[in-house]
Amino acid sequence: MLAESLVLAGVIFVLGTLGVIVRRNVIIMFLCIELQLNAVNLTFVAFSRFVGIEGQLFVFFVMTVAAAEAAVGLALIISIFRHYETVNVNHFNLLKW
Amino acid sequence: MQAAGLEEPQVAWEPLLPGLIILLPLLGFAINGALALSAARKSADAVRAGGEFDFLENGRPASHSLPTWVGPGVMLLAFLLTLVNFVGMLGAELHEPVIRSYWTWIATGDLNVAAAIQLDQLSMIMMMIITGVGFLIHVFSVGYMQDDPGYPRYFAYLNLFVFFMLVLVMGASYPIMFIGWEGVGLCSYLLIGFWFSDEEKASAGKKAFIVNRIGDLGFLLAIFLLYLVFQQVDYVGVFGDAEAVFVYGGPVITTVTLFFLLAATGKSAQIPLYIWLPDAMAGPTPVSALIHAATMVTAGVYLIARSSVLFALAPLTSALVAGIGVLTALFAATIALKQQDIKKVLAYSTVSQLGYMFLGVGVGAYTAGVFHLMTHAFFKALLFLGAGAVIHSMHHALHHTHKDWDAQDMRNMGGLKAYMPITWATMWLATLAIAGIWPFAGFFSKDEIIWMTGAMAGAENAPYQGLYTVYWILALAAAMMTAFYMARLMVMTFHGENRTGSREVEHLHEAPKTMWIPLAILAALSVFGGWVNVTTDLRESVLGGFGFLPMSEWLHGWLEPVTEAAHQIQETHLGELAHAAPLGGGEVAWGLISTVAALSVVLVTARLLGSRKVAVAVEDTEPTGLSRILFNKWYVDEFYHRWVVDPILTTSRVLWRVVDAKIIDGTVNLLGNVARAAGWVGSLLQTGQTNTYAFFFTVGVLVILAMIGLQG
Amino acid sequence: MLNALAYENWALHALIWLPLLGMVHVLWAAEDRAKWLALRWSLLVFVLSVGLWWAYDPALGGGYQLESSEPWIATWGVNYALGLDGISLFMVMLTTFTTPLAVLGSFNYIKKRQKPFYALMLLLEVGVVGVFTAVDLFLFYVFFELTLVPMYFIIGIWGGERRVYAAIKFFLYTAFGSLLMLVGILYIYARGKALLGVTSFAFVDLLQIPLTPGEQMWLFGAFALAFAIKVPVFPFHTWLPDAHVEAPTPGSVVLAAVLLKMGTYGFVRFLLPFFPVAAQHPSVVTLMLVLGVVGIIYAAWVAAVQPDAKKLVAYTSVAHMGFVVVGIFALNVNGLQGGLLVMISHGISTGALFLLLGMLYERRHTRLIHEFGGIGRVAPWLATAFVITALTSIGLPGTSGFVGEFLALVGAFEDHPGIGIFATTGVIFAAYYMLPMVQSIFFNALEKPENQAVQDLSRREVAILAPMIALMIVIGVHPTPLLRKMEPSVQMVLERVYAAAPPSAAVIESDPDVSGFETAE
Amino acid sequence: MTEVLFFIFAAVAVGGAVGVVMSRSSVASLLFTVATLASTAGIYVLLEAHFLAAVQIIVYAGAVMVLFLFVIMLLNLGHEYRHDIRGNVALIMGFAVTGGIGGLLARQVGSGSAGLETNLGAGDAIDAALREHGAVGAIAQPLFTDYVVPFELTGILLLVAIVGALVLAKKAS
Repeated sequence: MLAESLVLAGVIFVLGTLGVIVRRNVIIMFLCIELQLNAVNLTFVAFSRFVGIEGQLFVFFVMTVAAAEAAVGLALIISIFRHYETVNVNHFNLLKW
Repeated sequence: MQAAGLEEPQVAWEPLLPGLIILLPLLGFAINGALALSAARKSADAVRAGGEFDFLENGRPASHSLPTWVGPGVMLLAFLLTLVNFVGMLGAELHEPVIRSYWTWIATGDLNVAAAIQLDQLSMIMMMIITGVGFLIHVFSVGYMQDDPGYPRYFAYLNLFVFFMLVLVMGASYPIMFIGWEGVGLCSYLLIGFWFSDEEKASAGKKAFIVNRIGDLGFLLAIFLLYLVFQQVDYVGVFGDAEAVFVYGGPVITTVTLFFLLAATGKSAQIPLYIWLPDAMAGPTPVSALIHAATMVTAGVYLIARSSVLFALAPLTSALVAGIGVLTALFAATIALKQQDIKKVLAYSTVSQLGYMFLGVGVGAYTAGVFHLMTHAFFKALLFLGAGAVIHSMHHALHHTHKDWDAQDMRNMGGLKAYMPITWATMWLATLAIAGIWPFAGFFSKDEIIWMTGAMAGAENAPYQGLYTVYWILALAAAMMTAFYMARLMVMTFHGENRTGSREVEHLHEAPKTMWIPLAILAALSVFGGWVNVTTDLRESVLGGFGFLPMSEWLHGWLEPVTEAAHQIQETHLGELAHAAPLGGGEVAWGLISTVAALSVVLVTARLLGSRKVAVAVEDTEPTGLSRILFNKWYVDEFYHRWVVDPILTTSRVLWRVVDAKIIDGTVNLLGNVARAAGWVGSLLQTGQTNTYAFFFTVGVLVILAMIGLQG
Repeated sequence: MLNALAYENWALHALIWLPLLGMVHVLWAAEDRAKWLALRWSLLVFVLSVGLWWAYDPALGGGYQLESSEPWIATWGVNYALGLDGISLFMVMLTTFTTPLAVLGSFNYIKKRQKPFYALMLLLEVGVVGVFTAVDLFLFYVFFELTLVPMYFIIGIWGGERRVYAAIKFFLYTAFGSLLMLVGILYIYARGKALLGVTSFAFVDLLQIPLTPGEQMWLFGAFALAFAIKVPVFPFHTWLPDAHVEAPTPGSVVLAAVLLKMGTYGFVRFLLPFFPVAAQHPSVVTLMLVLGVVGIIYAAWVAAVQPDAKKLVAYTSVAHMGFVVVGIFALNVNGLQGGLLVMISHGISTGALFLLLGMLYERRHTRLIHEFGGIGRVAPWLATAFVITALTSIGLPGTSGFVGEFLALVGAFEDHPGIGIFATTGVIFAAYYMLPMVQSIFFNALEKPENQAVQDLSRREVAILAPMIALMIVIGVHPTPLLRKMEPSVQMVLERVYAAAPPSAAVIESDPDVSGFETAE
Repeated sequence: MTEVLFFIFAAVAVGGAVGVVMSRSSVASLLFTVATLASTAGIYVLLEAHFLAAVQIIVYAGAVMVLFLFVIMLLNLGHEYRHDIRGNVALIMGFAVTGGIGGLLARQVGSGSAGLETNLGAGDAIDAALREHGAVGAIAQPLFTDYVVPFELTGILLLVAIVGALVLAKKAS
């Protein structure tokens, strides 16, 4: 079942990546990032079954970080939205100076 | 170089404080300069407050102010000191120059230039002229300038000028002479632009300086070339070795002398660089007398006389010197014929007379050249000072009634004889002298130059004989023109009816004592100054009163130690000079002819012009035909402007606007912009879109994965 | 007394570290005391540097004196090594002389952010003194680049309207050149390691490296470009007018008086002794001489039509540096001595000119020549000082300007008469650009009411100008002491050059009839 | 049975992921995410990571996703049905790149995973741990011994995140 899990993780990860690249809605991009994280978690879990419990520990930490990231990221989105009145990343182009 | 003093024991002569002669005017400059600076400070305050400052405003007469005593005072002391040394040298029969070295000015490698002065017969006679005439002009200036707010500044400049002029003639090497050479140019610049608030005058000073610098270029190059050949630049060394090093008429000596000639044409206002001198009349009139007639402009003649050995070795240059001289003499005389401004006439007359001096030194008659330099210093200084007195008087008269006529235009004068008798009388004496009428000073000096030109034309081995004959004829023609324009000047100024205006006439007055006493002294010198150098032939003829008049050939003997080397070279290479003029006849005959001719020109001119009615300047019509060309000075200034000044300016602008800004800086900025463009292309990847960044991020991941994956 | 103080041991270090200490002090102190502190520190440095005149003894030969060396980055062979010879002596003294005057000249000009300004001025002094005293190539390069930074900020912060453009142009242009030099330095270093096995940046060690002529040509090119931009030699000069026009007065003063000298100093210090074969290669010599002459004439012509007085003076700098280049590449004692003297004289006279223009600017807030007129009537002292300085600048005999130009031209004429003639025409064009400006500013009618209100020199300004004018005249009247101090070092450089003895040099030395003149028996 | 369940969960997870990327509305996307997360939790169970499965449901699919939902509601984005997928070029490039990654991953898995399970020991290690400590104990044992410092650091991280979120989301006064 390891191979199948890895394939599944790969598919979800690629779909998440695609979402980050093609979507403009910042929330959905965020969700896609969660998908990618999730895909990675899946590989960890799949391997931990054969290698050791540490894989699961790592997933635990990733989840914590994901939670923190979600909290801060969403706060940022709110903050940005207050400024631009939109969640369309096309309007957030301060990176281009 | 022959060691000085080994040949024959000289009579020991110790000059008395020669350095002090130079130092005195410098001291005067320091004191007057300090006074001028403090006065200028007060004057500036007054100007800012909207007024004017009068240096002598507190009612003190000029004679009680410090510059009055310091300025002429240092000159008197310098003159007395020079006189003492002159008398000492007279008794010493010196054959070698006396050199006093004070410190090493420039020393590096082989080059060693000492701050040294050289006393010999030539520098001594120049010093006598400079301090003597200079002193008289300083005294004259006290009267002339006393109303001017820049009174102390004027004397500071004048003292400084004398200082540099003394450096010029007393220096023992070419670089030291060059210090004086440029220094007098500087003072000339400052004094021409003395009234610097007037743009025309300030520009005239600038023009003088820049044109002189063209000549200075020649001087520098000549020094460089001499250094290259001799590894030394002092007179004793250069002249001592010159004959051994240079081939007679060789290319190097010709080049050196041509460079010197360029320098001389600049300083002495000869074709093609004479254009600054007429403009230089913008300065105060005593300045014109001192700098632009008696001393500075003769520096070129002094240079050639000083370098007589070199010029004697270069027959081509000598012929060119003479040619330039005689052409300038004639050319300037033609312009002087039609000028209306009294100072302009005198200016062109000066250029013309300087041409005679060049002719003299060009035909190898160095003594004659210096002789004419001396007599010219007397009578031309007198003429200028006389003109100054006239202008002074005219200016006062016009000023009183607020008439804005030109105080220098002869058409506005006439009949001044009645108001200014002393000026009138002394100026006539000078006129007769410059016209070359026996027995005045100019007769002897000019006659000798013309005679020597003729003699050169007939010399045994003289090159360019025909050329010298032409020179001789032209010189005679110019002499006749001199007689004409000077007589015209005198008649228009002093004779006929007065044209100044009835109310103004009442304010015309004779010059004050400080002004006319120098005139009188100079008049005496103009009359008798020529008697110091009369050849035996003349002395024993009717022109010398058959030997009864107190004349001598003293000057010739006096300068012999300086010029004998040159004369020997000439004798060796040219052979014996002719004893008759090109058309035949001896010196006495031609002397008689020329004096009679000149006298008749003067008389006829006086007769014709005296009765002619002259229109005042404002009512006069524009001249036509040849007069117009002469009045406009052959349009030479316009020519230079069109073909020299304007092209340089245009080129400069093009260089700036196109070459500098566009091409050179453009290239620099182009390189900068190329770098910037490359950066811009790179920045296109920088869209600011998160998606794009994510995309490239992913591409990066893909690449890395591909590298890992495809490897294994 | 100098001996008792062991002056020779610490003088050079003090000249480098004291301004740095002063900089810290200035930054530490209150804003309104900054200028006085900077003045005191720079004066202290100047007073200390005066002793160098006696400490350096030309009789001991032209080599380095007051030498000291401490390991800095030992593994690379970098030393903190200082030394002084006759060439650098006057450059150091010129620097320490100019800095207090520039500081004093900025009292009224610099109104905002005084503390950083004066701190940067002192830092600049550190860098420049370091450049002139370093005898380690690495250290030299560090100081050389260090001077860029303060100047960049001085122009960029306290400059005129286009200050940013000018500052960046100045920085990039000069940094570009010196980067090429860095490549050259590293190459020499590597060659030294490979050929001689020495890991050292010390001049003495690097001079031992037997570089092939081909290498010398390339390295000469890299170094020459760096220095030529700094000098600046035509056609690398366009940064200079921009920098000068935009720089504040004290910046211009230091730039003209000292920074430009780093380029010509580099010519003498590196190009000639390090790459002697390349330096006397006929085509290199011809190229440099021609560039020098073109600079003289071209810059003079361009200067003559400038409407902006400061730009005009900036172009005259290019012309003067042309004389220096001509003198140096004459490759004889007279020329080199003349070049060095022009450097000194130009430092003083052009520095003074910029100070004077700054004073005019403070009064009238314009630099356009036609805005002035008749200033001589309301500010006679200013006018007098300006005229004297201008005359020095155009090389009137009796002033320092003449002696240097004269020697440089003599030197050029000795071996290259054609070049000498063209270079000498510079004396005409000097008058042609300078006198019209003097006339338009100080002479002519006093028409504009703004000009009528112009004040004459204050005491502070007199205190700035008096020593400069005094030096111009003293050096002009009696330059021999300077020349004597420099001569042994100059001789050493030339010996080093001719020791390389290419065929052409042998011809020059063995042919007694150098000028090709016939000699009569 | 396990195989069947795995494929069901896998199908739901992939379908959810596609839904996340494709759906117009943010709320729909969010719900698709929840579906994916939940089915992943199911797979965790199949892989014997029971504690993580529970945490996934409670924390991830529950708390975090609710946080997202709150934000969507707060920003009032529910009604926005504008299709915000980028233009064709970007879409094709996105597909190309992600396809490339997918292809490479597939190639990797295909080539290297054949004997993977047998090589690794077919899950014996985890079975033993579960037997000894129980589902929670198995993960708690190393967490509170070997990994106690990172564990405490996560606490600090969360605290910082909370403070940061508050500061960022607070309305500018």
